[in-house]
Amino acid sequence: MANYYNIDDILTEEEFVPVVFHKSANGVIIDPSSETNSVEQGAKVELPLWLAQELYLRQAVSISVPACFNQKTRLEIQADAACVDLKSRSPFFYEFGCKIVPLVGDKTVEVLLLSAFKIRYKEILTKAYTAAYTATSQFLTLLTKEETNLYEAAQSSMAAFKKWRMGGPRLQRASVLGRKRKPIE
Amino acid sequence: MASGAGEWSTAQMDDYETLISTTDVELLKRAWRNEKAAPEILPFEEALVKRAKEQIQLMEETVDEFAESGHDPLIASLYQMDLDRAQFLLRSYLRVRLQKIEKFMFYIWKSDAYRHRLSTEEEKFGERCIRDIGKHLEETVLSKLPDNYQSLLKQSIISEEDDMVPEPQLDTFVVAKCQRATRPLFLDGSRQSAGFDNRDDHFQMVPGDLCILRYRPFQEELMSGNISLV
Amino acid sequence: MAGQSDPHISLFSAEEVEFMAEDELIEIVPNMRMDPLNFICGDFGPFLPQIATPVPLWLAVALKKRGKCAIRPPLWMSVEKLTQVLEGERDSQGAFQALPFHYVEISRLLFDHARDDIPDMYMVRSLIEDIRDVRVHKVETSLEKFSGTSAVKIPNLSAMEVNIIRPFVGRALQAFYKHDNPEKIPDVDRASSGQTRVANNEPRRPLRR
Amino acid sequence: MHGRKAYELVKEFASGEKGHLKIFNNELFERVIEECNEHHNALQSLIRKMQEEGLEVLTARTADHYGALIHHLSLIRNKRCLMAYVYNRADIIRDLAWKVGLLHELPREIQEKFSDSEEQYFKDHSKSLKSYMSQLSLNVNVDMVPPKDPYIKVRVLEDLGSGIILSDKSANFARHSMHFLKRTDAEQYIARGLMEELTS
Repeated sequence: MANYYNIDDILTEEEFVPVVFHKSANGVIIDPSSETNSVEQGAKVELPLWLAQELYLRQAVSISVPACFNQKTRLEIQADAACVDLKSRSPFFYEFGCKIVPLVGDKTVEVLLLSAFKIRYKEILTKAYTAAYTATSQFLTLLTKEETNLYEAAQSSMAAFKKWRMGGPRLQRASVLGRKRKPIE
Repeated sequence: MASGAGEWSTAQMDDYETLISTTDVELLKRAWRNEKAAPEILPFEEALVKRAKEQIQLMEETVDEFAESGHDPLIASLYQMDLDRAQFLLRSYLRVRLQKIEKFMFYIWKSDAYRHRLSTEEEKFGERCIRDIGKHLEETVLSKLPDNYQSLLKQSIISEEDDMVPEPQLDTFVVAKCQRATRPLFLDGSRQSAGFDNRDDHFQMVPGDLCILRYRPFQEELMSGNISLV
Repeated sequence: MAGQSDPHISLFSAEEVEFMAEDELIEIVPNMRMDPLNFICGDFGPFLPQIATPVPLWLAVALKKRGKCAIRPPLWMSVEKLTQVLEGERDSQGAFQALPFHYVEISRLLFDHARDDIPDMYMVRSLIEDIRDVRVHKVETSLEKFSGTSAVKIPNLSAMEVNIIRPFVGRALQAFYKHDNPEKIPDVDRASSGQTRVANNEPRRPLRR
Repeated sequence: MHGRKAYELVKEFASGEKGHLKIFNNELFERVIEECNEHHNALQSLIRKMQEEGLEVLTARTADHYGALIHHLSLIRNKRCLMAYVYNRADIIRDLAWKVGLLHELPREIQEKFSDSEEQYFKDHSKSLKSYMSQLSLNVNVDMVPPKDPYIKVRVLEDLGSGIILSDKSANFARHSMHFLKRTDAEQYIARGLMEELTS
């Protein structure tokens, strides 16, 4: 697993997906509706992706499309992709989507991801370069983690360029030491 | 896009580049650029580094002599600047490599092909890195887990391969300049290449071309020196 | 998209791009006499009063700072030439006008250290800013044209422009690539074979090492 | 739900400022370790049950098997979170060597974020780096920014006294005093916030 230590990948796999058990399992408390410490065949449960996908690979469960890729989201994205609050759907909307597609065999999710990204990346770019922070802060709350990374990548490389163009000291205090500085009188 | 003046046409700039790339500093600069931009560790430029170190040492002696003999301070400081520039390149080149070793030590160690890309000193450094982090992870996590889950490289004893090893992302996009014409490349995927002005079913670069590329399919072109990263 | 290569390692700072530009040759007119300089990066000089000679930009700036020479601005650095470039840039959505690979860095170094050698400096400076803005905008907003591709030619884009767009464009192209080339369906066979087993205290299979 | 505590641990790391360490969360960490052992106990008792029933553990696909499988997967998940927590912190710790330098001990406010093992790891790794540099007789931990002039003007921000001897001079580095220093000499003092570069 090339991504074993990747924090975002780990967080993505904590997203919950609806599954139906094809087998029963003893000695586990993962079905809140069950009164015993087991899961019955046919039980409908929400499981984190890391567990659901492994059980799926062993044909113990089937997975259906999670709520964040439902019809309502699709309609909203079709209407005005740039204004949809994807972060509240999932902070890892795209990555989660990519992982879900092969498990649910639904190609339309893929199309959805691509069409959303095509429109939103432009908006991110414009906001990163032009808008003042106050005008942007509302927009930023709608962005997924990767979209925020994109926004920050665009903004910080432009900021670094502008700082270089202004000139000034080239050597600086390491930022890991925090911002506090002894006042110089 | 002809600009009319032609004095900086890409072809001429390329001629000029091959002309000045004969100095070791220029070669070192290219090695540094490639190493910095590539997602994986590249073969160590052993002969080049050796020559660069020798030239730096000679120049250090020259600069010291200038200082002792009370030579014209202007000339002494100019030589010092030349020396500083070469030293920066050398240090930065070696540093980027160490940082990659720190990041991908387990991956590099698994493959002989990768290990052969390291210098002797880098190999020793990598060995120590693995020992240090291994000890730290062992002490903090692994020794506290049940027996069958204590491996540093396998998630559990039933893993058939080393499934805990982070790998460099070879699908990263890099920016490359063409040094020598590349062979036409048929890239995977439905649409392979695009340009602002051309659309082709195969992709070929001619000297001076500047491109944004997915690293993986162009690995060989980089290794053979047909392209360099910027 | 997740798991990008480490940005600390694989990016160039603006200072590093400037460092590369400082090796570009430029003509100076010395006002003093000095023997040839035999540097690691090459041999330059001899230096004779009023005789123009090419040197790397860093050396030109060092001599200029010490009042030892005038710098000849390159031919492209004129109001007339840059106005043409800017117009061409605005007229064509599909291409970039030719300028030297390091025009942004060269012009900044000369603005900082050789302003008295550049005619119409303020005009030249603002033209260069405009050209850069137009070009950066042009690449970044047309990314979806390249959706799913592995290689895009960006003829005539300059080093600093590349550096500005790199973090964003690299990430965005990688995202497009990933969405256009989805992972294969996981192999169900893999799971139904040995993988299904549970780690337990059964005798271990000898581990391959 | 299984793995929730482990997720919280990773989440806590992710919520920190990039490149900065929070204090090592020992309590949560040990709680996840405990959970790993609980999963292992549950797993083993299910397997024992299967053995007692005379089932072939490797091939039987009973409800007990799937229960054991879920505990196994949960344990592996917890391990991944624990390892990622420590590994990604170690990344930051190594980075400190590059950013703050190997010149002195790390500042207190950083050291107190470390676990004991992390403190040792920083020392070990610094030694490995130093050993590489001494084999090469080249300090690669300076020259982080491309050079301009060989000498730069600095102001001392904290009283350093006269104990410091730089490559070509020694002086009294009293607070607020100004000096022309070799760039590579001044670099690590600036990175630590003990001096600042002055531009004309």
